[in-house]
Amino acid sequence: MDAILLQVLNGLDKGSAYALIALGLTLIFGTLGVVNFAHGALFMIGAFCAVTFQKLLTLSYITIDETRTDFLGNPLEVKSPYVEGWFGPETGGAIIDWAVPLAILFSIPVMVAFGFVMERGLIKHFYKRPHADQILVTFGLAIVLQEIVKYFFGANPIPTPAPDAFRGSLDFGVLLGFDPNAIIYPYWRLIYFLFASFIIGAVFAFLQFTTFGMVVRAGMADRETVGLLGINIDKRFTLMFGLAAAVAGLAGVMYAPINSPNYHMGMDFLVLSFVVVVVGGMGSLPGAVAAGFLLGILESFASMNEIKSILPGIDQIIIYLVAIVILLTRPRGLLGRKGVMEE
Amino acid sequence: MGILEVKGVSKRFGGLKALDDVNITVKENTVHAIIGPNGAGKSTFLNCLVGKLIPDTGSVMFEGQSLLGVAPHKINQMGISRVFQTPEIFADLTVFENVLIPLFAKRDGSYRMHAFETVENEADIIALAEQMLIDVNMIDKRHAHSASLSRGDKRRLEMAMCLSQSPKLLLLDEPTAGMARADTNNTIDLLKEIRDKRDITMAIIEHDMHVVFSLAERITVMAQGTPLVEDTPDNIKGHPKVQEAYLGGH
Amino acid sequence: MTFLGLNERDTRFLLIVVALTMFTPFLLQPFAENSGLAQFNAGYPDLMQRFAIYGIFAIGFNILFGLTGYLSFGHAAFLGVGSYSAVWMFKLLSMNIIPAIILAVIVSGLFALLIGFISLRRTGIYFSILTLAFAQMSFNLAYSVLTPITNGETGLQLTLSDPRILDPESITNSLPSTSLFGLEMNDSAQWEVFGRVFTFSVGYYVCAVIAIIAFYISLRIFRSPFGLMLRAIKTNKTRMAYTGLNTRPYALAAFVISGMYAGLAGGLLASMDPLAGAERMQWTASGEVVLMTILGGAGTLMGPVLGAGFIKYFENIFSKINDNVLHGWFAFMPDGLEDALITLIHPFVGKGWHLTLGMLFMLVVIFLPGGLVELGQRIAGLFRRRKAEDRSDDGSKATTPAE
Amino acid sequence: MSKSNFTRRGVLKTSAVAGAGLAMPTFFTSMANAYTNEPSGDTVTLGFNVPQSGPYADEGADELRAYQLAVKHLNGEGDGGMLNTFSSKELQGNGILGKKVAFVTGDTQTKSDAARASAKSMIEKDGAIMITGGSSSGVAIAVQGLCQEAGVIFMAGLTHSNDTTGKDKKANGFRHFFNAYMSGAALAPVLEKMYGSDRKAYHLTADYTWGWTQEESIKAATEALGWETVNAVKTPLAATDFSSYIAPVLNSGADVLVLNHYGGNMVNSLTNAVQFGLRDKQVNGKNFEIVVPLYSRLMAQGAGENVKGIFGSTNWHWSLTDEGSKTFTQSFGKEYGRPPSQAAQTCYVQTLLYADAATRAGTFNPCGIAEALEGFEFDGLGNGPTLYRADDHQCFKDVLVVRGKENPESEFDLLEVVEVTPAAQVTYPPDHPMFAGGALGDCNPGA
Repeated sequence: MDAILLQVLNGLDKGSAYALIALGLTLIFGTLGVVNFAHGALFMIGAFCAVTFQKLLTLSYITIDETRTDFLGNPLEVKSPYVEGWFGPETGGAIIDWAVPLAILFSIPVMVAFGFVMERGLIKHFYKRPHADQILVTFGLAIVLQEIVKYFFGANPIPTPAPDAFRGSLDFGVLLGFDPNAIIYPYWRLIYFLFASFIIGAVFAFLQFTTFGMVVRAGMADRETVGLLGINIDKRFTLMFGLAAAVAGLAGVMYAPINSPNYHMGMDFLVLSFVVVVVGGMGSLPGAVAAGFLLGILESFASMNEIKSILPGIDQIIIYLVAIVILLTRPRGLLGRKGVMEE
Repeated sequence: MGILEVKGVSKRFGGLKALDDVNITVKENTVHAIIGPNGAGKSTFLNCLVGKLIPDTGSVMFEGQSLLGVAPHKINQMGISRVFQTPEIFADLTVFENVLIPLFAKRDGSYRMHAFETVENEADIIALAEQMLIDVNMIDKRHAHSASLSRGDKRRLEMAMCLSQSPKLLLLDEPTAGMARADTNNTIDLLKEIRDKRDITMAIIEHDMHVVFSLAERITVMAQGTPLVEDTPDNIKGHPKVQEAYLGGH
Repeated sequence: MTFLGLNERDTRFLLIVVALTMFTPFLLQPFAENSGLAQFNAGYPDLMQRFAIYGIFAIGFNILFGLTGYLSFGHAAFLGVGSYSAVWMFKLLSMNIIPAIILAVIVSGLFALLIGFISLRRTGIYFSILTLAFAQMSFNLAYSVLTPITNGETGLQLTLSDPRILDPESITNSLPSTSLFGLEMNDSAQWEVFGRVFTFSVGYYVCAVIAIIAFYISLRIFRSPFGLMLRAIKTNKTRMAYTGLNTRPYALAAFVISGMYAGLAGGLLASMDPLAGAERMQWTASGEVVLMTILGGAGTLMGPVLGAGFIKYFENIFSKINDNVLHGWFAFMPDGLEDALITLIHPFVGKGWHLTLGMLFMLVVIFLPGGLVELGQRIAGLFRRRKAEDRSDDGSKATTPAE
Repeated sequence: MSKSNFTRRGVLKTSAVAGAGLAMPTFFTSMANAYTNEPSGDTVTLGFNVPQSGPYADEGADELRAYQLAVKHLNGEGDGGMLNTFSSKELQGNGILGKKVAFVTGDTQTKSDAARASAKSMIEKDGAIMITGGSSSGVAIAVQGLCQEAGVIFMAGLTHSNDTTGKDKKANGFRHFFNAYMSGAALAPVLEKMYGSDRKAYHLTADYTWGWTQEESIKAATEALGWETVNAVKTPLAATDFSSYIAPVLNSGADVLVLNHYGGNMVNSLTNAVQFGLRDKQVNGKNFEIVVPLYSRLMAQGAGENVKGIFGSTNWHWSLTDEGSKTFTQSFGKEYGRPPSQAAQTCYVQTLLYADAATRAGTFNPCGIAEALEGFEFDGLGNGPTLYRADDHQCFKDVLVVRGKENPESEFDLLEVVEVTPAAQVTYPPDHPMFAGGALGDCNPGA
């Protein structure tokens, strides 16, 4: 029982990452109809916003410590961050410690601007091109972005720890009356889950209750008619792209402490996020979110020893297996709209 | 005994009664039009004919065989061709290729897939396709990319594609919808020619009275999901129920 | 002039392809050995073989994607299955490549039949994801739990203890090489002339002949009524159904044919270099053939081959240009300029070859919507226009698509 | 029939014998060389095949730095590096056998297919006579197989799987790097000393051949101490988030977690494990501990703070104080401004060993070189006295047990050497069951 509960928790957490990435992707892919292979790269750039911000905060000046030597036998160069110099070691240290949460504020404008530029400069010209062309151009873009990041940050993962306050884990089991250590859960992952839920809720509310959301939803259904009403749908689609980029970026920023960001993390998530969106059903936001959580939880279950001992290797394929079963039993995924990307 | 017999067909969508006990018989070698105002249930009715929707009750028989739930390609193989509201043609291909496809598909009538064997009577098929284009007066456009055709030409092409398979029944769904007057008249002329020259049954779902009265031999007027009257065009013209349905319905 | 059931234009086209393929060892070796540009020569056996093999792969993929419009994102699985079958034949039966290639084609065909039968129940993106899912499952399993069959991470290789029942004399203390009735695949001859060394490899010519046959079959399919039906599926499935045709057997046939092409490519890869690695089945490999086809021009005959060559060229040639090579090129310049130029070029070559490739993807799709084939057409068009200007009597308008 | 497997460019041979099977016109020249890519000019070309894209690109870049440095030293440029400390004094800084050393580079992409393609192009196009490099066992074994078929020497880079010199060993392939068995043999005594002999271990293992051999080795070594293995769970290679594998560990009764992961897998699994607070927990009345049997500095860098106090083993570390290591670190550090990684050291040493063997053999013929390397004993290259064993082409030398440093002084100062396990303690008989099943075969000169 506790083992199952534990994996549900794990699944919710994995699922919130999947759902968040898929949410951004489905805004672009399921609704604007652009097959965006650069979405994983947006996620990666989000994570590197956290890295960059951390680097900015730890920009250091160098003092020479004559008493110690470096690997070449020269006097050791000691780096101390400017931030600590300005605010004193205590406050400065705390600011650096909180780099990742602070990076959220930094990343939103960066990602939205990035989304705007990407849509205006590139994607706009591809709305009416065949999907094949969209794949090629966005894949090319993804490679370029990835290589740029590699050029500046290297291929090695870069640690971006969560603030000290959120290290360690919460013993859920004790709260629920199980043995200590039966169900533990890291604080940062709880925060990730809550954060993801909040973002998902905010995006839904935004699209549901604002005029902007109404127009965009109408535009998704019938672009021409909305255009005839004298509403500038293009501008709103640009905003929408910015929104999607911001969602992907936020997913990335918050993910940075869970796994150290590296330049190809986007590609690792790319295929998975497409599977999630399609299993959720094309053009359905709730579908994408539901599929994200469903696949996350099933993946966690599949990694349980009890299940692996019966079906070896099931955790390797569970996501794809579930995708196949769902797509065969429900032609348009969980909640897909008819006629979207079926040609 | 008609070629197409629809008996007691009803269809509900949630609380809405789309079709209510529809009985229509289309006789062989006639042009039978089904008219009615918007929302009369014409489209639902058509979808029931082609297997796209399965009615809650009732039966649809073509030459004694049920059409309910039968896949479109099977319905076509039984001898029913369909002309769509917006012409459904192979837009990426040339006009000539468009006509070749149905002919290749049918060949000796078996509709078998041929992946590797050569088509035996290929020359015959090509000749037939050319004749078909001559019949619809499009032979000079045979190499044109069919996406570039005018709406009227697309309709002609679609008609040629349907007729090339010599169907027993031709279903037409608002064949002149969205057309300019000249194209509409052209299309009416073409349909008249087909009616007069070929042994063919046509069922036309239509909104435009002008088209219906110049073509049809029998007319069924539908309103609110049920047939009001069925009669010859002359009798329909002055029928009070029809007036009421068309004028009062809006 | 007609030939093998092709009309005049196609015959000419086929002959051009045959000529290009046969003279590849010359065409890819344009630079003299001692010139700095020799780095760009691609006329060595392994890369020429790869051009031919990935050309076959892309031609086959194009039969599915270019004609029917079904975008499979899992075609690498068939390539991988073909490779594994071929290597197993080398291990168990004989080093002759014929049985290996035959088994590769059959097994991948059956595999494609199974996956196609299930995946073709859906269209559009749903189809793509189904094929992707099957391929990823194959890859993940091949890398881990199927290791007894696939040798996992390392890849399936020949060992000294393999039985090879048909050629017992090959059991010695060193590994035999693959052959075609005694003609060894890694045999080659060289011809040195004008400072250039041209290499004629047995393996390449075997691949080339098979590639030409594969190309010819694809040409026939494109021109046949069957090919017409496939194109009809792509443009309008509704009309197709109301023409009395069930689209699924057609799509399935195309799927299986292209799966067999992939298996053939996989079998050939293993025949040229008897190793089958699981990475051949990963989604990136499936994505690569998609990119090759789109980059070259989907739906055209020659495009996918061009795309395949383009990507493989960058992977194998650009990745090898290191700073040392750059210094060699620009040594004649003044030091400051040399260093500046190298700093500028450095990110795009060597370990940065991905960056160049990514940028070229974008440039091609932005400026050449029809892919590389369109570039060829434009160049050809330019020449024709010149010619037409030179000879005013040449009134024929060139509308021949450079398929 | 004269055969030319893997030909090379730039060879001017007129004494051609046309292959009977090919019936070639006489103007075609065929190889009449004694071995593949016999150097004919005044240079000899080495092929450096390292990952330049993909997750190990940084490690590959460091390998490449080491190779370039080695080439410099061999050609008599720079400070000569470990040529000065090497026990064999054959190398004079005038290239190899009087030929200047040139090199070509390629990208393995850490895929066996791509690595083989890249190596083939070096052999066929550039006339490389030796291939070296790589950052994973899959690639090493694949390329080693290719070099065997092609008739060139393969000097493995970073490869830790037992199979490289076990069931997949080849006569033309040589490994300087240590292996999983040695990690186990070196770690076990230290683990016993630190954590006692009454421990319950839980393994998480990357689900591919290297992971399996390491799990097997560590299990065997720790069980011999009296440790109990509670569970060993395989994790998918593609996994990025290990939470669902780590969460059940605490409740399993285990008090040690062994992470048989490398590269990105290791960075993520260790980060996840620390996130779950495993190291703050008490199980069975003992502190919960984590062990990472194969360490590299780059991985430690990726995992950041999380490596502090965690034990593992490594092939070499720049903080070693023997003459060879000091000289190499100085030489590398002056050139590139950073200390070398263990992969860099292995690659540098492999290049020197190859050059030295060729010099001693007096030929570039792979069979001559192989003979010179087999059973070769040397010192002064950073790992103490070392033996290149003839039976399996594995180097036997000291293995380092390291621990993540608590207070690093710089970004490179992440590991501290806890113990240098002498070679004798990690030596195993050539027919050890973990290495059984393969045969070296005959050396192949290719012609």
